[in-house]
Amino acid sequence: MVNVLFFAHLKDVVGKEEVSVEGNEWNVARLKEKIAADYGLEGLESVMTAVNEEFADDETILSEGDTIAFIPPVSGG
Amino acid sequence: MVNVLFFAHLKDVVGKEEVSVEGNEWNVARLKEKIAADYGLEGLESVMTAVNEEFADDETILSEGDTIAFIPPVSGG
Amino acid sequence: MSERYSRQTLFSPIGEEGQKKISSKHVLLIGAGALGSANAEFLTRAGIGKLTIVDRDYVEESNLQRQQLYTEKDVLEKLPKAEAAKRHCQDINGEVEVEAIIMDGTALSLEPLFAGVSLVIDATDNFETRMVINDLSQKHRIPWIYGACVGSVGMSFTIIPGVTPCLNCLLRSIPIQGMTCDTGGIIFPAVQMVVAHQAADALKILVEDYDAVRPGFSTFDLWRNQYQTMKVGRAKKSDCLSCGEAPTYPFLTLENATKTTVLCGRDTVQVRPPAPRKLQLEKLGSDLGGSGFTVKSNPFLLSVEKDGERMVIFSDGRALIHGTKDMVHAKVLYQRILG
Amino acid sequence: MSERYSRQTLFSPIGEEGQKKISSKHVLLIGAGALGSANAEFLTRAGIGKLTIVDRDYVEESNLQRQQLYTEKDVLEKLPKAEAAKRHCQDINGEVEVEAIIMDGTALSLEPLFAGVSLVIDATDNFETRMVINDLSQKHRIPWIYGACVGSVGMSFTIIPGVTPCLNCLLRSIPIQGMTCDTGGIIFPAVQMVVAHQAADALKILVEDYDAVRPGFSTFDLWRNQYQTMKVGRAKKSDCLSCGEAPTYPFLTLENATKTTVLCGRDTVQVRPPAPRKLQLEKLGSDLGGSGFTVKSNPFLLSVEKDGERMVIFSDGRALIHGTKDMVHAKVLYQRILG
Repeated sequence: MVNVLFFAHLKDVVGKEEVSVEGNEWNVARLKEKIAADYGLEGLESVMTAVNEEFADDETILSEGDTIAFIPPVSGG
Repeated sequence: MVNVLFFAHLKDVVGKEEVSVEGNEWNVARLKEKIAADYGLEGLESVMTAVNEEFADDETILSEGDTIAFIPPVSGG
Repeated sequence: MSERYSRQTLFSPIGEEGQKKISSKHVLLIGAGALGSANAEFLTRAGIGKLTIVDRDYVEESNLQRQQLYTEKDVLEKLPKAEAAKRHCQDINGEVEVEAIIMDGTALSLEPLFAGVSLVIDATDNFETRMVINDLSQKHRIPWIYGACVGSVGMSFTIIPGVTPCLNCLLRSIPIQGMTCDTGGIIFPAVQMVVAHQAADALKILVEDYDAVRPGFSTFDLWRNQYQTMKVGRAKKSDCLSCGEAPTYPFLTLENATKTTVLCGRDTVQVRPPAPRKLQLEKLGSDLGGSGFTVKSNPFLLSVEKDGERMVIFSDGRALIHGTKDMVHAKVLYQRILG
Repeated sequence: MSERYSRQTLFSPIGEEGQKKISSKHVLLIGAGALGSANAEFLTRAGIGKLTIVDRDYVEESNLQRQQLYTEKDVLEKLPKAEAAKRHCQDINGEVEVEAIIMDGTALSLEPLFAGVSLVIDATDNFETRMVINDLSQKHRIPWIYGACVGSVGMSFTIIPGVTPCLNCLLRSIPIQGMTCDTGGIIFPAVQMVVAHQAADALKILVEDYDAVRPGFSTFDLWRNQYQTMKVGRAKKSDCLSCGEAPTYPFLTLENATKTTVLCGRDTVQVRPPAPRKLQLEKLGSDLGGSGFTVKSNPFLLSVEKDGERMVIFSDGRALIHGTKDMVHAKVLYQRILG
């Protein structure tokens, strides 16, 4: 299992800040697809991903117990 | 062993942000005494303590692997 | 609501309903220094109904580096900060009622101001006044938001009577001999970061979204790149004298206040802390020496001088402020150095 | 150094030496909205040698809720933001040289301004301009500090050429269809929190304390009480076209810029994004409807209207802005909605 943290408005869409899901040995892209389908999250392809507080890309492989944060970039100023 | 995090100027006095020291089953007061002696830290009695990001007082008992943060309160404004 | 607040009402946790609440509320802001001026600007721009600003000081050149609102003209006119803040706030938003009160905040002088306010924001520069605010907040059941900063460090904590622990639960006693802005310096971003935390929680309280209030004590250091929010649920003490089951509000009594006396026949004010302190004079002397004070010492006292102001500090925390008969000014100088 | 900066020089990582460096440096600030006005105020109070402020917009009533410096008088006079910011900065600190440039920042117009500056601070409201800044920063080896906010959310990241990854490494492409301040609103504390991060890193770079620069990408949400700093060491790509081994600076080419054309014989400007986008018109329509726009739609386009301004948006990202021949104004309206 891995922990997924939802930042900003993603937290509201999912209805909670953190979920624990299957994902060991998956890559980030696969996790994003699964999460998008399960929680009806749109636009995850342009959301930044941190694995254990380090930048990760779609090819990053996850391990048991990892914490994955999805962080949507914003453009206002 | 427990991890000790030094906030603000304590980090400079100790020379690093984090140290790993003996402390399993100690209380916070005993850890403070030991740290004060080892690193020449003064005034630890009025420093706030968080154990695993939760408020702790001098009597709180530590466990193997705990992270203890020492946070000096400031008064400016 | 007017176009003025459109971007704030677009933010869905506020909305038009929230804006109506904000415009009907009264906030008491204690202090108009760095945290105070920035909070005053925020509340004014946000469209608070009424803002009361209390401060005992006037605008000086050394304030301009970190205190919003104030200009060179305020320094030339030596305007009291509360009055200067009020004038600038009214240029920004004429719809807001701003009341400026120029006075030293004590248990006695602050208590009447708690009547009818929705929220108190702390922008003081010392723990003594904060402990008074903490007791008044519990006694009158009004939330308050602690904020403080020195150097690149800052912290904030929101106290809601009956819900969260209070500052007395967390600190137990007034911490001794910390750094102040006059001894450790201060950078503007540390001020802004504290105000960001205070302002966000102020908005939540004003729109009555209590579930969103930050559930912990946040600390950061912007130079050393540290940030932590400490959960505080366990800190609440049922025997706390400020918020426990049998509160006595200890900081509202005269014996817990700093005393000032004009010494008879001399141009000197004596400042005496509530209880004797045990100052480490050697450390204090070297800190102050490093902060631009001229320091002379012997084993019993420190004599420190800066910008023509001279003060003698004894190890029990007592001090003589020379060259003045103004008790408030003497207390300002004392707390700037000793917190 | 004068008394003005005494609390900043007391902060030992700055000191008198650091203050001399600050007063000899030139910062380019791109944007004078919420992040821009607050950064301008900070740099002015800190005693920067020279500050160049670039902005294309003028002060409106809806800005006052979150944009420092500006007053009701600036709104009545419809002052350009860069000019209004300059005037207020000079009331705060007459020692600072402030240059106001009223223009739309593009690859072509911004490049000459990079000559001789020590640091560029991002206070824009769209990713297209940020990607231009990112390429110019790499080409001219000048650090820049990204900052952005919407609602209660904000983020900041400091890019140092040759040391850190660049924004192109992190984002790969311009993110599509995010919330903007005009669709999701914005609260003042989110602005202040971003500026606190930008300002602290700006001071570090100005005093050349590069080791202290925040080593990651910080994100926060002040309403949902979230904070994280993501380490970015692994993000640096050797094949990045902006900062890699064979850079082409793709965002400096005309094909990667948004195009505007006045439609012949009509009071309408067409805005065309660099590459066709795939907008989800239905979602966009409902977001904009929730944000106070009047929305009409069919499967091919959205027609949206607010405050007398009407725009037709096609699913490929193209838009027609009606009622104007001003290409910069049209681009402002477009980017306010589509980022």
